[in-house]
Amino acid sequence: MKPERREKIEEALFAPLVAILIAFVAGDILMLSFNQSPFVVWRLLLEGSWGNAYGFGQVLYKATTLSFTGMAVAFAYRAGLFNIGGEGQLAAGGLAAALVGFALPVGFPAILAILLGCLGAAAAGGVVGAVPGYLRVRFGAHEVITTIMLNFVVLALLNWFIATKLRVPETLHTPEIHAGAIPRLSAILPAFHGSAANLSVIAVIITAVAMWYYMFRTRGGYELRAVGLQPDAAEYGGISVRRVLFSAMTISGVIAGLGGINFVLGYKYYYEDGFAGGTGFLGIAVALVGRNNPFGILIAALFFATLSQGGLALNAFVPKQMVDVLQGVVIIAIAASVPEVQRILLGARKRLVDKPLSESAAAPTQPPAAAV
Amino acid sequence: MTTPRTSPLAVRMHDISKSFGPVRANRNASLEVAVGEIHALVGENGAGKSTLMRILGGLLNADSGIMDVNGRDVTGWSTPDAIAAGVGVVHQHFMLVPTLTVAENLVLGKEPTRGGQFDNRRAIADVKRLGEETGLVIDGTRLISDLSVGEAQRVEILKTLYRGAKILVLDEPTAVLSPPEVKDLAQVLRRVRDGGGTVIIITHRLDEVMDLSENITVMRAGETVARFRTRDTNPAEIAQAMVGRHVRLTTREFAIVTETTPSLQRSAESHTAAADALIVRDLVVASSRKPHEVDTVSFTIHPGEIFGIAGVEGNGQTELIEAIAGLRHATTGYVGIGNRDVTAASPRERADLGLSHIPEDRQRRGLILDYSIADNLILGMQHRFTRRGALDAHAITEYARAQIAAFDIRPPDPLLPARALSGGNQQKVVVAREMGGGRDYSVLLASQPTRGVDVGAIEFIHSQLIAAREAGKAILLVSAELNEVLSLSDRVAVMTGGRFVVVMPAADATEELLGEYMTGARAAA
Amino acid sequence: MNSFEIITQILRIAAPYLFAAAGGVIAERSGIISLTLEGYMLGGAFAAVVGTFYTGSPTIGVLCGIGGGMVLALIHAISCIRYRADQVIVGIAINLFAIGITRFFLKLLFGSSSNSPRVAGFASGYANPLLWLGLLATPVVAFLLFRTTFGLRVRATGEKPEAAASVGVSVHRVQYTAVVLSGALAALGGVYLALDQHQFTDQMTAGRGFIAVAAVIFGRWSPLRAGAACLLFAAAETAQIHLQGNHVVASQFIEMIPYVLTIVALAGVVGRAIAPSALGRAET
Amino acid sequence: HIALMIAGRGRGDATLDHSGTTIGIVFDVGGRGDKSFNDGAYAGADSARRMLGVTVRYIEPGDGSDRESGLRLLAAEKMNLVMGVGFIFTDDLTSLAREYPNINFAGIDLSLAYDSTGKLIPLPPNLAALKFREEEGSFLVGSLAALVGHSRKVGFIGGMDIPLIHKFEAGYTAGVKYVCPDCTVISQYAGVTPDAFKNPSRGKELALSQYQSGVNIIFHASGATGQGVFEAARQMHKLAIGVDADQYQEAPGYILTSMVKGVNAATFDVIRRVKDGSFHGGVYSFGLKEGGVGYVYNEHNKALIPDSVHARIEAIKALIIAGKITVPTTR
Ligand SMILES: Nc1ncnc2c1ncn2[C@@H]1O[C@H](COP(=O)(O)OP(=O)(O)OP(=O)(O)O)[C@@H](O)[C@H]1O
Ligand SMILES: Nc1ncnc2c1ncn2[C@@H]1O[C@H](COP(=O)(O)OP(=O)(O)OP(=O)(O)O)[C@@H](O)[C@H]1O
Ligand SMILES: [Mg+2]
Ligand SMILES: [Mg+2]
Repeated sequence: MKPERREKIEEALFAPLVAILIAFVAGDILMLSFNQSPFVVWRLLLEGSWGNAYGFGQVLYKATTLSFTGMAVAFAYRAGLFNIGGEGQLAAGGLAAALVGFALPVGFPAILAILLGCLGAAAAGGVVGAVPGYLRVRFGAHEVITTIMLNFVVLALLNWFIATKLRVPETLHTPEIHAGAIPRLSAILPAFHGSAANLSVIAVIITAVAMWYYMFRTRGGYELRAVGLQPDAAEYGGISVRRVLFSAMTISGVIAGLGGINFVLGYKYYYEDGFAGGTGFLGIAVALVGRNNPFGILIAALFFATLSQGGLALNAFVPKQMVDVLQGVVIIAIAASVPEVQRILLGARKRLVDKPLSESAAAPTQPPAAAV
Repeated sequence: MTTPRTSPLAVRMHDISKSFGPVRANRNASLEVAVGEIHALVGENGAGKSTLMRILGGLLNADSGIMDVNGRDVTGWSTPDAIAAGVGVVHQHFMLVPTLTVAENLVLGKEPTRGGQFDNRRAIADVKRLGEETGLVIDGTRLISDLSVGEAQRVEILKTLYRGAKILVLDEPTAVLSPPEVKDLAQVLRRVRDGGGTVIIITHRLDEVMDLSENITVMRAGETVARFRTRDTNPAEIAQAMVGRHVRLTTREFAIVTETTPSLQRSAESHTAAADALIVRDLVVASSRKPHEVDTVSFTIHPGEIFGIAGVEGNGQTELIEAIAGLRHATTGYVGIGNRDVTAASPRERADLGLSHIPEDRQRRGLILDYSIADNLILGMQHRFTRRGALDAHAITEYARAQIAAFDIRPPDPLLPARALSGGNQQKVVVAREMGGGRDYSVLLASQPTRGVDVGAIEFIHSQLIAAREAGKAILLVSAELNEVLSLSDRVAVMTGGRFVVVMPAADATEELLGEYMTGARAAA
Repeated sequence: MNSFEIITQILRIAAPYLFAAAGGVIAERSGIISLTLEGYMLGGAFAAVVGTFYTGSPTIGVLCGIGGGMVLALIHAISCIRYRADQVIVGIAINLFAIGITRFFLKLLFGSSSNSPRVAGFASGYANPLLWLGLLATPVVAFLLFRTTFGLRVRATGEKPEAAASVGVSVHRVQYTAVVLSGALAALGGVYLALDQHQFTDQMTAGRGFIAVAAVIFGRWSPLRAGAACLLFAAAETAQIHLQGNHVVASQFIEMIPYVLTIVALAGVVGRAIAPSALGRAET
Repeated sequence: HIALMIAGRGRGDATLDHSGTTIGIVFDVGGRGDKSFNDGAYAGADSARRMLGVTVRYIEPGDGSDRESGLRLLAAEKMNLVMGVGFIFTDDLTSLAREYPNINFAGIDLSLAYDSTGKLIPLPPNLAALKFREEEGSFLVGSLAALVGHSRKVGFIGGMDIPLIHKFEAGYTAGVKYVCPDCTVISQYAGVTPDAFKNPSRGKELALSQYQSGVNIIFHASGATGQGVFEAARQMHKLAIGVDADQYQEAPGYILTSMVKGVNAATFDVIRRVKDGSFHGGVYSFGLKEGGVGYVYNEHNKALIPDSVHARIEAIKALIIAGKITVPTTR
């Protein structure tokens, strides 16, 4: 099915491009309102993000966390579940990773320590994800509410832990880990010196490949997507819908929790209260802009990270508020232009099919979709 | 397409074309319907009947062609235009809001108001008034979700009449009705006609066509290929026009049989000696509405036997089948496959023990519409196409190709999403999966296996069922079509109010007799 | 504090939830997901403060606030209805956009990253007309949904849009109206917060819009039940305020009360929630 | 869009003058306009700009990792002084100071690390920690609240429930008990996430319930949440005590006093030191003695504070400066 694949790619690329164009225009207007030259500002934004290794490293770092929360959202979404609890799961994962790193003795073999840290992060995120999964399956409690509520609960619990149990005085973070630090990218490529980018990016790529493979190539993925698309048919097909829902939510939490390693094991080497702030929500946007496809998510995460990092470089010239606005505009533009562009592409294709066959010149006055 | 005209035309559609992406649903189709007639529109699945009628009703716009209603050019009009001009469409899939009441559905879009508020009392009164006028009596305060299909059908017709429809279009209204309901409907339609209205009816049942209509238009592959005056034609001629090849009709005039169809005659040897394949004892099943939706039902089916259940829909058949399939929890009672107790088993376990199931609602249960044909063909068997956790894509595609060929699923592309298939072909996918070569089953639950499927496909599915019986399968058949139940089954039961009111050999049963049991005119023996 | 004061406090805390939940019910009943309530509230709060600041009249401020919410809602509606964008993505984006745009103009107009200047506003408690409006919001929406033609069409649209369309109801017009109305209502929740505070503060809605979404689902899309959920939530928050500061239980645990309560109630009492069946469905 | 770019070209002023002394400041979340320590730092830097002729560049970071990024950006531009506003910058400043030994760094509220024997771990020689002994100022306003309040109950409302804010609470409570041992202090916090610093509606509800339960004066240390406390004071005709800066203007007539932190003076001072070459790393601690913290007593609130009370507070202040009273830092 070659032509179909090409269409798919066209569609996947064209829509975001249109959206980015829209965002550009919106950005221009904003900048002009601040009496700044859009040209200079855009150039600064690009230079600050992709223009030098440090900036690019920061983009990678930010994209790493966003990819994890994005994939977490997408994983649940494919099963028809909406995980808004990414922030709490990420934070819990981060704390667990820090605790593992803190509990291990100094000099513990690095690879093993990192793996244990990842395991801890994944497990903690999984536990936090499992709770709404269980509540959904056992009591039918709507996961949108329970994940929103659990975010508050988990963040409060973590804050309590940091405030009362394990804290460096006068700060909101744990002591540094003894083992399990993930090497910085700069250890391999010195140009990245100073940036927070670290080898967690490998974990992201592994996770993305694994998720893609699971989702589209395994029986588990087949069953999970079936449940997401048509739970009644899935049940009929001998799939235990409850089991799938529960495990999807749990794995979603695992992925989000794993994201905690980026900050804790890769950047600061301790857990800091509030490090996850806002990433859960942005993860939803990343997942959906990336069309719930792991590789789409990686690209979407890079895009959002670029905006965020580039925005910092602009900070002296336009307020960071502008980047906040821009982010919203871009997401809306992408979300709105994707179906629209699809429709246009479809229409174009249809005309191609029709032309040689029908003599009638009457053009369709209305898209078929407008019927409802 | 030139029949002499006696009365003015209510509808004239000329050279209508309509495509959905690459699918050309209508190609230069034309239709002429005179005022005051009942006009039948027939054709195989996917012939483009529904599409043509949706264009007439303003739900779709034609890509090209012109359309007159009562002599006025209405090409490209919208639903409100159509309603205002007195065209009412009863769609194949009901256009009723299940969470609203009958009265609310009736008046939606043209609501009576009092002092700016919605006047519900008047809406209820309108239901009553219209009911008295037409004989379509129904309580306006009931929720649509509580209605039987026949009742919902009535509401649909009332809706069009409430809007003053003079031209009534019905898309397969009888597909889901029981014989008494069909009779009622026919009466209503005749009354509409006698009152000066015009009726266009789509149906796959040629006996109804013969019985009801004055004129017939036949569609094939998007085109209108023939037009008959009913009294000048016969079912064989119609069927031939529909499928475009020579066909032979069975004596019961309900199915078209080609030369290849295996005989409907039962094979001589009986299976009484064999042990029961499906055993159901004292089964009680609750639904969201009733605790005893299935009320203490017991029966057994032998290998090589078709056990048919007739009855007006909504009398517990759905719940019974779902409980046997493991999709619904049985309150009490016993379900056994062979000598295995499966009362508490999961659907997967039952499937592994040899249970196959053609569900009544293919779009909700039977298919994952966004999955490809191939992926749908392994639903429920996915664990058999798994190697070390991964799906064996090669094996799946090979298997799908074989099934597509064996069951003549069109278009024969295993990667096409099921959503893109016509209803008949969707049903074939389900049948292929449940009865096809990859399935090793001993018991088949076949629920409305031919609903909304065209004559060719009906014939095919029936032959599959008979072949399965010959191969020693035990089959539980539930169908709203009495003649289907009668002609295929060895024994029939009539189910009303969650109970079997009678079980008898099919040879002793007639439609009339079963009808009497179904309507309660005759009580349990 | 006596019980009267406690009830007053519950109502004060509930008012913004009630507005937002009322808006949420009506939008969701028309089939459009309301994850945007937070953004509408924030936009409404800001617009109200701006309007009041430049005119000196809180009444005009209220109107501006409603307008602000409606503009955001219109963006949401156009994206989801005209362009059939994913309602959840756009919802999240509207929230981000609302945070950004309010910050942006806060900086542009008032030169601050966190607060506006003090503006005129309403007296607090029962002297605040918005409190009364808030208490009326869910009953009014209940009336609208169940006693008017528009409400009937909204319910039909959210449940089965093709059925509504087949009888000539303009599904899109119904949805536009419902969403814009929900923007106005939710904005009033933000307006209440801002004018009660006489000031806009960056992100001052502090997640209240999401609580309102929870209340809508909790109330199973019935305006009155959603209203009850808001009151329950406000009561839990009040309890939390009064339990705080005793240093016996760590404040973090007291902080959790409303959230844990919701989860427990959802799991134990309310059970399965059944959404309008066309909710969030991208129409084709 | 292209047209816009061309039209806009050259009109921008996105270039910087790098001659003279350059100062870079990265703000904490909340940013400029918080009427608190960010504004204090801004005010100090701004007067340095005007009076000392230095060039200042500001960055308001978006999220956590942007703090380090912002500092690094400024360090890479070879600023003469790079400042972080808020304790949250501690680790970033410390590691960057090590990495850029030729650039001066300063951190407001920088937290200090101690080794296991309780000895201060020394800071890098190019890093200055500008510390404030908020508990001392809080002690004074606590005593003032107890003396003026005509009630056995006084209130405290904190933002996020964290040790930094506990310092305010501890000093305040000690100040209350010092002059009125059987007075009770009702202490409440607005939450456990950073949102708690910008939730004025919550602040107002907390304050209203405190006032209704008999509290007459509330001291807040809660950022923008405090705006709600002031609003409640206006509404109940009670008094509130501001924090960080003189917050009289936020609710004239309802602000008894403010516990001020000399962030602006400290910022100005450290910039001056960089300019005239007297900068050195280490801890700069600002308390009552150094005039780094204090309470407001001026023509606005004179009427609210009887002379005898003023005299008593001044006496307590002298005792603290003299070391006769030790003010606790933890509750
Ligand atoms: N909305 C649509 N999008 C794409 N294809 C469509 C759509 N509606 C109909 N089709 C296709 O158009 C063709 C004609 O469909 P139509 O529903 O008119 O057939 P029909 O004669 O009503 O068949 P049936 O007897 O099964 O009801 C079919 O191939 C169908 O798949
Ligand atoms: N978006 C779509 N893309 C492709 N095909 C579609 C689409 N929507 C509907 N169809 C097909 O168009 C056909 C027409 O729909 P319709 O409601 O008439 O069902 P049908 O084919 O008549 O089914 P049945 O007779 O079994 O009820 C359906 O078979 C369906 O498969
Ligand atoms: Mg059809
Ligand atoms: Mg059909």
